[in-house]
Amino acid sequence: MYNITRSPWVMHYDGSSCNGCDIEVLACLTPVYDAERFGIINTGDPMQADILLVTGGINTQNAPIVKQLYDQMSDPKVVVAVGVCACTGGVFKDCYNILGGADQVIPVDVYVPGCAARPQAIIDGIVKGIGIFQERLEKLEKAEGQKSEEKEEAGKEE
Amino acid sequence: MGVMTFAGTALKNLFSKPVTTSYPAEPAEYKERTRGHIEIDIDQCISCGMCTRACPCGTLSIDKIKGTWTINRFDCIACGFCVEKCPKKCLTMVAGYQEPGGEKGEVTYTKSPEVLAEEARKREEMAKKAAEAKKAMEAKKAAEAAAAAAGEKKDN
Amino acid sequence: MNEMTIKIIVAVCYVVLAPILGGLLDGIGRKISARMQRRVGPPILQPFYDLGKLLHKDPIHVAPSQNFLMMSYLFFVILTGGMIFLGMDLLMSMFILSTAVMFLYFAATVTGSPYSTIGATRELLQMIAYEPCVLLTCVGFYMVRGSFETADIINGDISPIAYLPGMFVAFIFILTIKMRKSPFDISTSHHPNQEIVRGITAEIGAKNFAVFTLAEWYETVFLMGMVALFIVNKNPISIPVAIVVAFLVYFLELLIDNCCARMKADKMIKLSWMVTIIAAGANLLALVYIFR
Amino acid sequence: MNATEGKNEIIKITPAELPIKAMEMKEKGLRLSQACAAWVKKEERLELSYSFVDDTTYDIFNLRIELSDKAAEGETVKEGCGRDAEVASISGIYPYAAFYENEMRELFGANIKVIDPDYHNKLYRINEDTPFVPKKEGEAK
Amino acid sequence: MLDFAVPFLICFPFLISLFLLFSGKSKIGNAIARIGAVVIFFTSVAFFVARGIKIGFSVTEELYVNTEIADYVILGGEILLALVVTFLCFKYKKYWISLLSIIPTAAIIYIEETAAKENIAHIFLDRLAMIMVLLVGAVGSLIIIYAVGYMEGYHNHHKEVQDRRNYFLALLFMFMGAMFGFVTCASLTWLVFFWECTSVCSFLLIGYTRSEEAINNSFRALWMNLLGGVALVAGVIFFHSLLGTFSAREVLSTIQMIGQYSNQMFGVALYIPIALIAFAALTKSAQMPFSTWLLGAMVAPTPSSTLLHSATMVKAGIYVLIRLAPLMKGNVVGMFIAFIGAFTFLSTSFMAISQSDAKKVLAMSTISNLGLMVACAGIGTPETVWACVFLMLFHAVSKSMLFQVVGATENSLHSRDVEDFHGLLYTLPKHAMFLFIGITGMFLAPFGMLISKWSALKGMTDDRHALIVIFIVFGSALTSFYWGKIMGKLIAHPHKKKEVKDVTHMGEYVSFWIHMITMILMVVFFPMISTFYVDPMVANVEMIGNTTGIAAIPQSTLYILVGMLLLVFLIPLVMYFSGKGEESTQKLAYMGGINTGKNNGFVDSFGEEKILWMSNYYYEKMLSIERLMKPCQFIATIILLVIACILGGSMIGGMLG
Amino acid sequence: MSKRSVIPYGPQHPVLPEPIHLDLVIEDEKIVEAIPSIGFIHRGLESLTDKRDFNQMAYVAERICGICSFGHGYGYCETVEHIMNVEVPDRAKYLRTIWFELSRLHSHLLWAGLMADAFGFENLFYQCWRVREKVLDAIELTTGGRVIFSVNKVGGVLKDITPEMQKMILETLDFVEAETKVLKKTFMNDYSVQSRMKGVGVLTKEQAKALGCAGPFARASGIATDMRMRGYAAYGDLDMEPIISNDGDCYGRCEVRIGEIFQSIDLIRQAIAKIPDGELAAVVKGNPDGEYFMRIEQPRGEADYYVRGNGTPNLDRMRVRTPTFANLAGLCEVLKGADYADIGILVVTIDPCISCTER
Ligand code: SF4
Ligand code: SF4
Ligand code: SF4
Ligand code: SF4
Ligand code: SF4
Ligand code: SF4
Ligand code: SF4
Ligand code: SF4
Repeated sequence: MYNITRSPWVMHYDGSSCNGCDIEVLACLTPVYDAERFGIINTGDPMQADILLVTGGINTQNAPIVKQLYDQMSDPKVVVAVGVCACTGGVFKDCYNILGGADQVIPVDVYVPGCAARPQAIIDGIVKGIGIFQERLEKLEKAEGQKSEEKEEAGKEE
Repeated sequence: MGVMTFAGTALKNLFSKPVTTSYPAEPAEYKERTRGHIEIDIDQCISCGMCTRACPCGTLSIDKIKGTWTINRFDCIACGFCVEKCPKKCLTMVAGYQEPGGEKGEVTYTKSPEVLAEEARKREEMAKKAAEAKKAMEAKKAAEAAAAAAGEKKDN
Repeated sequence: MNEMTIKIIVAVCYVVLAPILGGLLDGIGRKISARMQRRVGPPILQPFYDLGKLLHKDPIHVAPSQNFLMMSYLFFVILTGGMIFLGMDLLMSMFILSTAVMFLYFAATVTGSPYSTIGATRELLQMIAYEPCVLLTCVGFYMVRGSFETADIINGDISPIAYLPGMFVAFIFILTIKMRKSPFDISTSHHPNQEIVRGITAEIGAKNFAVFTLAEWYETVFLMGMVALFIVNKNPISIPVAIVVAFLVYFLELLIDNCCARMKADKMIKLSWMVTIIAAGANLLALVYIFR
Repeated sequence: MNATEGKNEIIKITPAELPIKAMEMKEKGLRLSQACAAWVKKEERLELSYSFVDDTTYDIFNLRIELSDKAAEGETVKEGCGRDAEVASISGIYPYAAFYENEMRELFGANIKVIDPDYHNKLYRINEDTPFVPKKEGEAK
Repeated sequence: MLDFAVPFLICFPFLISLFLLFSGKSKIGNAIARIGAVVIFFTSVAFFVARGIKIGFSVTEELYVNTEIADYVILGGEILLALVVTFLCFKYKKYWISLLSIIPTAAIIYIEETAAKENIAHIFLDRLAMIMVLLVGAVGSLIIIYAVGYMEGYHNHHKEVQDRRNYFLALLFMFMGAMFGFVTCASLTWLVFFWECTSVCSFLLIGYTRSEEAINNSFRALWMNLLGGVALVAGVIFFHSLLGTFSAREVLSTIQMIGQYSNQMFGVALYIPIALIAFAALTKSAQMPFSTWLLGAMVAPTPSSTLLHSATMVKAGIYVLIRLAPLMKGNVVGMFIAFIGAFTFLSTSFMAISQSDAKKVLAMSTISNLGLMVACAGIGTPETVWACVFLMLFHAVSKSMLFQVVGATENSLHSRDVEDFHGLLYTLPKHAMFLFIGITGMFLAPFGMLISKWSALKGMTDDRHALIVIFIVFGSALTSFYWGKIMGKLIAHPHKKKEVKDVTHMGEYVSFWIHMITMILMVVFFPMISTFYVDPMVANVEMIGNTTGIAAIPQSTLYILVGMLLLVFLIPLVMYFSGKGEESTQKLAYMGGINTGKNNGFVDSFGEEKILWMSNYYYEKMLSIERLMKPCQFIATIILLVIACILGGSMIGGMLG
Repeated sequence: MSKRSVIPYGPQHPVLPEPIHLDLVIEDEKIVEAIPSIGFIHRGLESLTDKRDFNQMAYVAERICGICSFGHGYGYCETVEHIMNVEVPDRAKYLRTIWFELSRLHSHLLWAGLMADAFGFENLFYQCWRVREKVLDAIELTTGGRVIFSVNKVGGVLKDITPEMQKMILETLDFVEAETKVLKKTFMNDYSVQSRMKGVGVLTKEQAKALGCAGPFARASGIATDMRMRGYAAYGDLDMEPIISNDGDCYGRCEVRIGEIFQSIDLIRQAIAKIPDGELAAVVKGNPDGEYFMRIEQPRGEADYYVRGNGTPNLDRMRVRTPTFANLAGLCEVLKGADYADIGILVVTIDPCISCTER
């Protein structure tokens, strides 16, 4: 099985966070934490992203956006919810315009708690996510292998 | 105005040591005051509920009877208000953040059996006392009633 | 061994080795950049990890024709480099390179999506900026050696750079555009935060992006080949010298990348045309009227 | 050194007076620093406040419009000061007031007319109507 | 048989044209025009092939030495043209223009009548003439076939224009006749006649709609072309006075004389008629500063612009310049002509960027490509002339196709704005394909324009024309931009799915297909065409006198080039078919997460759906024709004045010294 | 047809630190029209007053924005203190000032980095953020949080800055000052940087006035307004002058903010030198009843706070008007006629705080 864990490209979407977590996500990339050591690249484009980092909770306006961005990513993909807002809604969960954490609209694989989540925590979260990323790939390839086998068999029968 | 004014700095940087910390190979260092997560010395807790009421997120819950104190760490903003409010000072803010995880479960702390037993005993005692008091009260009432009835009878 | 077999061997070597070299250059570049930014940076093999991952992801597209357009793009970039390393016609290979770029352009515009279309248009603007210089460079080589064929160009007595210093300067300048480095990475960016998202590659993901990356590696190698062409002459010592110069140029590009803000398209065209006219044009005029 | 605390006044006006007062403020060269609404629970009153500030003296004057269907004891509701009274937009006088006004209308249901640009209650695009103000009938306590 | 082909080709179109003129509004005009066009098509092709087989391409023939009657007809024609022009000029109160017609006509008649009769050939066939015959015949007749269908649609949409389509077709035929005459005649007096004839025909075609704009533009075209005519006549008279002959052959052989007498008065004087005739060619080929007439010609219905741009009118100028090329090689006249050509190439490429009207883009690109050809011819070395010939061939075919397709698209789409071509691949797929291939032919591999450009650059470098090289490289970068952005438009995902009814006739499609196949065949057989036809033509006796023929481009190079280029054609196809079975998941286009699920709409700031609209870049404020044309014309005029001064000065100097 | 493109910009867009959306109409690469849309981060946190008491609201208030979190917490607390007539101890006032300026320092460095990123100068971005990390260390040392301070409460502050910590802060300041001087050279003098900032997004003094701009955005257009001059917290005891520039373009705004970095360093030094001993917080009794309008100078400009209490722990209204809200109109103005390539720069140039704008 090919090892794809060394190149996780992340895309960050700011749901309705207070910025605290956003800047900590950015801080991960800066010289002191340098996430690129692990091959992490911050890309703005869902087409090229492997890991979706969501900060902040989900509200009525951004729910379809988060969903769309997630759908645009190519499989296998992983979602990491950063900060308690993205996990549960955090302090804001009782606000009228907050539906809850990111898991309200997309399946979340890793929750990173903290308000704001510390850069180390975010790196840990991504690293956890990478493991899932690899599992996903294996599952995907297995499924594909089966499919092509079926096809071959179907071809033989004909 | 200059062209490539940054070249000197960039070249200097190239030959100086990177400032990158080697986390996670080396564990992170935390400052003394760092607000990481809440720890509880559960046996000190008197289940008064001050913390649950103080928490701006509604993260905490207690169960007086079972002697539990529950926190959802994926909901806690580590503000420290509960720590400030706890009358017994049994809550502390500790450095080091909560590990990320795939599930956002709650953590429940239960008081040790001795303490529980002690509390239960106290409660029982209290209950007994209350019951006794009640009994006494009832007895008194009954006595009064009886007296009254007697009085009435007398009156009649 | 006859000439044909040598050629075939060279061709195979080029096709196999160029991406390895290109990927390594990319990896080293990223490392050096990181160090210039006081970071540790990714492992040197990182570009290969990225490529592997991209190839293993589920292929995606926005418009189905993107897939074959991207493959064609890759093929033509390989062809361009191949022609140069096989000693064929320099000018024609540059024309084919433009054709290759057009395929990339089509792959981006066919989606009709906003950012990739803007990026694609900017790619054309970049072409306006660098093409005169590239063509003039070819003409310069021709003037010096009397042939467009790279096989003849490397067979001179004196390195072409002796005659073409201006062209060399101009070529280095537009190299920044070709290699998509700051300050002229306007059609797409290796750094994420850009106003057109990923520009021409905005709708290109997974396998197609791997194809794009590969094409870029080939392109890097063949651009470095062009740089080397300025140095190489009959004397075999010139070959290591050329390689060193190519590395120095690559390093210079990295340094420029790390010391400049991204400029706007109009500024890019103005500057690169100015440099082309002043450096390359003057060089050409000098060749014509002084060294006749 | 310089503690220019400045004046901090609240001036009560009726909706009809608003444009004139706003003009006065503009003529005095004041800047509209904010406009906001508040729902006063006890009195069931909607209050609109427009704050005008002086950037050299750091004074602040707050124009206050009170809108309520419930009159104080012994009084009737003033003409044009009902809960749904129309309030003219001052976006013609202070163009940047439009954002505040759109917000007040969307979140508090203030009946502000002719805002330019008008986001038609879709500035924040929330699901609830006027979340800050209890619905008319129902649990308006 | 073969002997009569040329007179037939010249006279037959004139006859058809006369017939059409007198057939009024009757419907048989269409049929006659179609038949006539088919006849011309096959005659010209058959003539070309048959002559090649029977006599061999390399033979140069001089025919019709005694042509007294024909001479009188021509004379009559010349007077007739002058009368027509004068009449129209007076009708539209442009009196002074008539002078440009009357004076040269009078002058040439006077000289002709007073000069001693000489026995010279009047028709003259060589490789160049033959290939021109083929080009005019084949492309021209296809245009006419196309025109018959087109005018039908045109008049259905444009009720405001009076329907005089038979008159229109008549003019087209007349034009063709004149072109045949022009490329085959060997007598300079005939040349003058046919020249004036094309000028007047184009003038009448441009004025077809009789709208005010059309009339103004037509008169602009007229005076510019007549000015060229004046220069031509002056040049002819000058030659006659120097050499005492009207024979084009004689004139061409003065090449040696220039060499012999280069230091003498006579040698210097020879430059002057060359310059005058080259100047005439510049006007015909719409070079700066005379480019505006060709732009103005756009007001006419598409077939006429097609005819003007692709195969005929403007190519007449190039034809003359190719003939003159050996005389211009390496001297000051050639230098300046080449310079003007290169300058035109660059400046009009700039202007083409700002255009969104498809026909205007085509027009600007025509002028700019002509500039390249002029530059090549002006330099006059074998390589550049070779390039010039190929540029001309490829340009004629691709441009003719492009014009026709744009016209057909306009009829279906009711717009010819490039912005409306967005996603044409999805609304009118066939048109989009033809346009795409046509544009590819203009600047991309594998088509010949690219190889020609290659050769042109090589030739220019060989001859050390540094400035011109610089102009060309900049211009060619711009060319890629304006074509590229149109191609992008064609294939882009559409903004809105709209239903468009394709009203294109069978006949039009036939014409498109023939063009396309011709283009592809020309690429495939490029090396052969080059070796067997163009190389000898460039290098051998016919043109340059007795210089020994060397192939302009080495054969092996050519084969490699064409092989490479064909790959460009094949690879995408291979990729396309090999990639078909592959599984790939379709995703929505990226719009910051708010597209409405259809790739062409997004949620706007007010929460509504908004349609995405992508437009090309035009840089109108910077590069519009209005802004750039005047200064460019000014510069070009200065260049012309400079050369006039140099020649005049050296002339005077020669006379004094 | 139209030679103008109509395209969406954002809400997800790598140049934008936060989601906003612009409907753009562009011609070539010139912006003809830009209509902003907000609300992607609207949470409605002001409505939490119904569910949280006024003490808890202090923690909610600082999460209005994770960057000027301190300012928001402070602004809210001071407004409530005004209503309740609480006299805050002097030491608390000084501590608040120090933290406020530390937060401005980190915010401005962050902005400088984002600006560098917006004009595509990656290395400069990294260097700004590297320096900023030092400031964050100082903040974490004293408050325990990197971006969310949680040291304010109604009545005063929760934590003290010990003399050792003061020393550490002073060391940090020396480091920041030295490094910023180096960065300033590139920001202010580099050709490529200047070509992106000079003359871009010009807002004249009159325009800035007419559009009600605030903060550095207004100061860069020559309006000398700085709420710190009102003398809240300990600012009344410290020496400062508003920093202004008359360019009115991106360059001017950059100049102002970089100037303010040095100004903050100076203010912290003054405060540390003058800090008195004393209590950290006053005792607060009862519930707020009344209303007050209060204005402070956030890193991004003037922020307005309005609190209305009704005698219960739950407030009637807590309202924040943030600087970005005031600057939106100015942003729309500078976007018109700008180059498409400059959008990122222009958006960042107002130092937007969408999170606090939408709350
Ligand atoms: S978790 Fe805390 S810091 Fe992060 S976004 Fe939510 S409130 Fe802000
Ligand atoms: S606050 Fe005091 S009185 Fe109230 S429940 Fe807790 S311990 Fe008992
Ligand atoms: S730290 Fe704050 S959020 Fe966490 S439990 Fe305590 S009061 Fe609640
Ligand atoms: S406030 Fe302290 S004692 Fe009371 S329940 Fe909470 S932890 Fe236990
Ligand atoms: S397609 Fe039809 S309508 Fe159009 S020109 Fe031809 S015949 Fe006319
Ligand atoms: S679209 Fe073209 S053909 Fe149709 S009416 Fe307009 S101009 Fe005439
Ligand atoms: S004003 Fe802006 S920066 Fe300041 S706290 Fe609010 S959101 Fe943050
Ligand atoms: S502008 Fe406000 S929300 Fe945006 S990053 Fe800055 S502080 Fe955060």
